[in-house]
Amino acid sequence: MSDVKIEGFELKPGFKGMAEDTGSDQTMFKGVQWGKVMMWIFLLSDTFVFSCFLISYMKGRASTVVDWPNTSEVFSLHVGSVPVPLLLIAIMTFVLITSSGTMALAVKYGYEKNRKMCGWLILATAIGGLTFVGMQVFEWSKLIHEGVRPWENPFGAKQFGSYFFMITGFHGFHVSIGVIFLFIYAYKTFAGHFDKEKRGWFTTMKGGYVEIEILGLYWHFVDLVWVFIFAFFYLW
Amino acid sequence: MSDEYNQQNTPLEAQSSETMSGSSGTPSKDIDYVRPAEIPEQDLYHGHSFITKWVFCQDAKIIGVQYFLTAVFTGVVGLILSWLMRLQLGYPELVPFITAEHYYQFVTMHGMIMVVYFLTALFLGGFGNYLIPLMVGARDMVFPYVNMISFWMFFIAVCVLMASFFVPGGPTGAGWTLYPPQAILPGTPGANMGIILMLISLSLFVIGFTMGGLNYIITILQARTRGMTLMRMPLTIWGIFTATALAMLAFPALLVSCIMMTLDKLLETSFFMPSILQAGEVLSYEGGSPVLFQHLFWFFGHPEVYIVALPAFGIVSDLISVHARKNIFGYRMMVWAIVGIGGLSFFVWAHHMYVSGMNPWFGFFFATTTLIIAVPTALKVYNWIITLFKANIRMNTVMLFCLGFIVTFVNGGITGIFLGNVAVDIPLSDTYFVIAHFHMVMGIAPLMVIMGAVYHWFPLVTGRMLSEKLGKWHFWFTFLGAYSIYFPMHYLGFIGVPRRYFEMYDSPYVTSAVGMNEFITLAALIVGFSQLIFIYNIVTSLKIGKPAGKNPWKANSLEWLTPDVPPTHGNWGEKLPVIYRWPYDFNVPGAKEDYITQTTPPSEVINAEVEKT
Amino acid sequence: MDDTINLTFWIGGGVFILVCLFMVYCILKFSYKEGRKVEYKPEDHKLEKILTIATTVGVIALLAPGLIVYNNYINTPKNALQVEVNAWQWGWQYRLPGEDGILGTAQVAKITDDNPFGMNLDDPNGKDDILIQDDVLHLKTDRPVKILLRSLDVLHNYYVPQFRAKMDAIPGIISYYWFEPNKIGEYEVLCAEYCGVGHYAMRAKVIVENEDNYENWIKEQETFSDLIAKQENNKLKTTLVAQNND
Amino acid sequence: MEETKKKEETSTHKIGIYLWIWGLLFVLSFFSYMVDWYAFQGLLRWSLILIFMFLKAGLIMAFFMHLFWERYALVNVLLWPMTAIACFIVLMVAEGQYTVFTRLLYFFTGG
Ligand code: HEA
Ligand code: HEA
Ligand code: CUA
Ligand SMILES: [Cu+2]
Repeated sequence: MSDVKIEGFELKPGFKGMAEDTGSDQTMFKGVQWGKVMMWIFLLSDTFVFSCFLISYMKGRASTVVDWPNTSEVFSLHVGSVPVPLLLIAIMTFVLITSSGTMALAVKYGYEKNRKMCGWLILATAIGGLTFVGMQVFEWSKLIHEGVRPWENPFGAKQFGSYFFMITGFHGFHVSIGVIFLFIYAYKTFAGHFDKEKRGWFTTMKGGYVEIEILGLYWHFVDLVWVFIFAFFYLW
Repeated sequence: MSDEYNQQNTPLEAQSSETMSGSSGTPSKDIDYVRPAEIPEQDLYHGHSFITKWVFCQDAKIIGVQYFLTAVFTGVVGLILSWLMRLQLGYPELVPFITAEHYYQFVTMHGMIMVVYFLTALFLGGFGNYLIPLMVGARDMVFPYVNMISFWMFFIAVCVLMASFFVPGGPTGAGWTLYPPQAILPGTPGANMGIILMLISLSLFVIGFTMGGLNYIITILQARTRGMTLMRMPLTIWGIFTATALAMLAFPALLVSCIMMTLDKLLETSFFMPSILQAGEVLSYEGGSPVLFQHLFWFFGHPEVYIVALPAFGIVSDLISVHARKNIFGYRMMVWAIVGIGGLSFFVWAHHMYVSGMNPWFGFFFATTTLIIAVPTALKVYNWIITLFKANIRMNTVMLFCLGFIVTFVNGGITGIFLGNVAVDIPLSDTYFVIAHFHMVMGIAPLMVIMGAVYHWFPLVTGRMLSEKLGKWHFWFTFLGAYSIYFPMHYLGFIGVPRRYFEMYDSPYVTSAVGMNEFITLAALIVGFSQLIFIYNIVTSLKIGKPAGKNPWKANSLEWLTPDVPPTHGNWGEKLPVIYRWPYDFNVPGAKEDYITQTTPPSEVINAEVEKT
Repeated sequence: MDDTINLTFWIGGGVFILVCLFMVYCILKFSYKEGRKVEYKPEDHKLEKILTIATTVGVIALLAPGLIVYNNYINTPKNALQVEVNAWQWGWQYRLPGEDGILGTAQVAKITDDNPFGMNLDDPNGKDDILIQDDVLHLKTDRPVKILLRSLDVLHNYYVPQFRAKMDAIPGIISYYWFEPNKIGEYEVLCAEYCGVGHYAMRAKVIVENEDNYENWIKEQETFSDLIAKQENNKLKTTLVAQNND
Repeated sequence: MEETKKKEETSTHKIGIYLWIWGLLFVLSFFSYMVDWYAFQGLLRWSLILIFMFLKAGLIMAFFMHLFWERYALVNVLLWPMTAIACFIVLMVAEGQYTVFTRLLYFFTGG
């Protein structure tokens, strides 16, 4: 974030600053912790993974001569007896965004060393994530019940089922990993590990609230990917 | 837990002037100023037992050696496979036990092993781990634990790969490009267990590599020592860095295509599989697109070939500069060329697909971008040879290998230009011309660099020199031998001999190739066996080699300047080094000696006309 | 196409030789001598610029003719004869448009023993298509041919070295290329894309001959309707005959 | 990583900004849902979907992931590689259309 101070080095804003940071010694991303850079670069790589999935999906969908199922019908839910298009997906989207918001606040309170608030917000995020996964399980079982499989699809093009289960599955996998870590970090926060700068299990580095920001980056990324999946998979 | 970490390294204090030797005595407050440390000292985990010290070790240097040895092991497997292939091609009657199935399995495993498990792992995992922390002046990689896991992932990937030799049906024989549909259909050897294990192994490799890659990138960007700006890094580091960045962005495409192909195989999804007729039956697949796989594969595959080329470019620049006792010509240009080649390599992938039946209009785009890449590459070649001009060249083994690299690389690069120009590629594609191209540019050129690098850094790693005499023999056998393997292949390609042919001989128009094939096979066997000289040299020199002492080559870069040689865990003893210049100050006019190390402060070389870097 | 290869060959070969000679010169002239005076010149912008421009010019000189040739390669002349090549593991068969000059549509999914090319029965264009269930193809000289490539299973590539042209046959789509045979003779066809264990044995023959011989050959071949008519009591026949009567 | 100490005092932002972004994200999601609800078609649908998508993505990246406050060096390193993705997308769209074109032409409609 912006207000880093570095002894003997003047931090300038904008592209000028970028040129000077790049030309300086020791670090290129001034004031960004190793762990945070690691998460960013990992996410960049992960972006390419998801992009490749979505690009394959686009290519696959664009080149099929069989009709693609109408997603707003396939993913509609019946409220009473009226089918509401994409209702479940809409709810999932809102749940994920909510959890993203709580995560952002958790990071903020973490930096303010507000241990309690931070912990509760992480817990809230974790529960949001869990709800999302639960709804996804529901959605999957509904589709499977209707006869959609990775290898077949009663509503049209075969690839629909394949891409749907693969992409949402891969995303759901990310969410699940995130949820597990959120619970662990909620525990760590409440236990005060970050105040005590306790070392983690696998690392020689001292702990700190920056770890929550790193986890936050991951969580927001999962949300970010959902934005694209929502637009390309469900709305297309 | 805390006693496992060394706490004695107190953070460096901010001092306005600090010289490493402090011998000059001149008050050097101003010109020697290097701003204080930004990052605190890194705590390191020191192993106590044999297992934590040598097996599950967190020291990047040891991990580097582990990577190196594992990669060389796979390389030897690849080499043996290449002999078997060559035996079949040269003397088909001699080896009746090699059937077509076997042959294709050999080709596939040979290609995949050599490109991914041998060269990529050797350059990035081996040289990267060993050299990055030393050359940028860090105590270790930034995440030593993750680094260790990275190696073990790679190790498991290699085990899975090797296991595929022993499963029913044998390893996959789909060609290293693994093109579906044939990769997973029964007409191809190893279409069941073989291909699945291959895909799993590749996925593990990607995951393991990602962990390593994060380490390399972040160590280079965020853990340099004081004074080490990006533009003062040795080109070796630039090469490895860019290659790693490429890998981080290119491997995802491989991972995705592996996942999708595994699903096609196991769940019968139809990502890459259209309707297919097998043995008179139409299979359950429908509507997929094989070309999509090729796009994904080459979106990974082309950057991949530069992943193995760029570290070689970097390393060879350093070797040439040290042994020609002259600064590398046009350092800045070299850096930009590396970065430019890296960036451009994401926009040229479909030059492997000119005859794949993709949208034909792509040919224009990809031919243009492909030939654009030739410009920065050409600049690098020019700069290497200009470095030799008016230099003071030590004609030792290392230099010989560097020169060998330039010759083979330029040869291979120019055949690359043939292939990049779409109209010229059409007749040549999928013939032995392509085989000749990439063995020149990837099979031997980087290998020459690896060998040169081993001769160069062996004293650093082990404290002993390799034998020069054996080294020269090794060079001449390898260079002349390899040239006689691949040079005739250009001719085979021009007359149209297709690649991946188990045998050719009932074809009337290629009878002239028979003698040539026998010759190539002989050469391949000789080259292979001459590697025994190398191995003998390494093994004996470990015991009886001349002790190297500090900095035997009189090099400038940091890895030679550690307090202990060979360097120990933590690399730098009490204090991190401070850097004042680029690593190429050789034969600076006015300087006392013909080299000025990176840690020599300006106050000590007041009279020399050093370059401001 | 040969001209572009030659051009590339001479420019490339020339550069290669120059580079090597320069290296040899340097090695001989500047090999190690204690205390030799070495030039210290980290950068020379002018030289670098000249080299960049020279290389760029070289590259353009190679690329421009190449692209023109390529443009020619992907745009088939109007008067080209169409030939559909069917590739399968591991052999070839051909389909020529009949008198109407149009190939009927066909799909892999429709292939049966009676309908080896998977013709769409309700496509009238297909009825007069000439089906050649043999790997020898005849072509007439001096008439461009457009090869349409269809694969029934995996990737293949219909490659006659002497024609300087090739393209993969991909299941699921149709690819094409064209050339103009102008030398009478027999040529060997090789499969140039790896397609499984039989890849190396997947050969065929092209016979380029003069107009008369070609016409004779064509006459002997069967059309799709003939093929169906020959088959007794089968469903295809009844459907097709019924359609013919409409 | 000691610097956290230095940063802790300075680097938090007002809670209002997070709440604002949060609200905006809800609104935008709602809008993109409405695109489907009202079953807009054609170009309008596409431009709306894409606009909302990029706005949402941008907001999440810029504020929730703090990219807006990061130094440009990081921002550029993260964003430039996306050109490769963009190129890949454009070419694959062209490829998809070409594929479907040949399929329709030779397998179904003829021509
Ligand atoms: C280290 C690996 C490496 C490197 C560096 C290169 C470098 C290049 N490659 Fe190569 N290539 C491979 C590895 C590599 N390649 C592999 C493994 C395959 C086959 C994969 C498979 O199918 O199995 C392949 C295949 C391949 C093809 C596909 C062929 C086919 O299947 O039909 C093409 C086509 O464009 C190509 C082009 C190029 C070009 C233009 C370069 C350029 O970067 C070269 C640039 C260098 C120079 C040009 C030389 C120096 C320049 C001068 C001395 C200046 C003078 C030159 C001019 C004025 C032009 N390569
Ligand atoms: C780096 C990559 C690499 C390397 C080094 C090699 C090395 C060799 N290759 Fe290979 N080859 C490929 C990559 C490589 N190859 C690829 C990608 C393919 C395509 C596969 C496919 O079509 O799917 C291929 C295909 C291929 C074919 C074509 C098969 C066909 O299409 O039918 C042939 C044929 O002769 C061949 C021969 C050889 C020979 C004789 C050697 C060697 O014998 C040459 C001599 C090599 C050495 C002398 C080096 C040995 C050194 C070591 C193993 C390590 C020792 C190091 C230390 C101790 C530090 N290779
Ligand atoms: Cu058919 Cu190779
Ligand atoms: Cu390439």
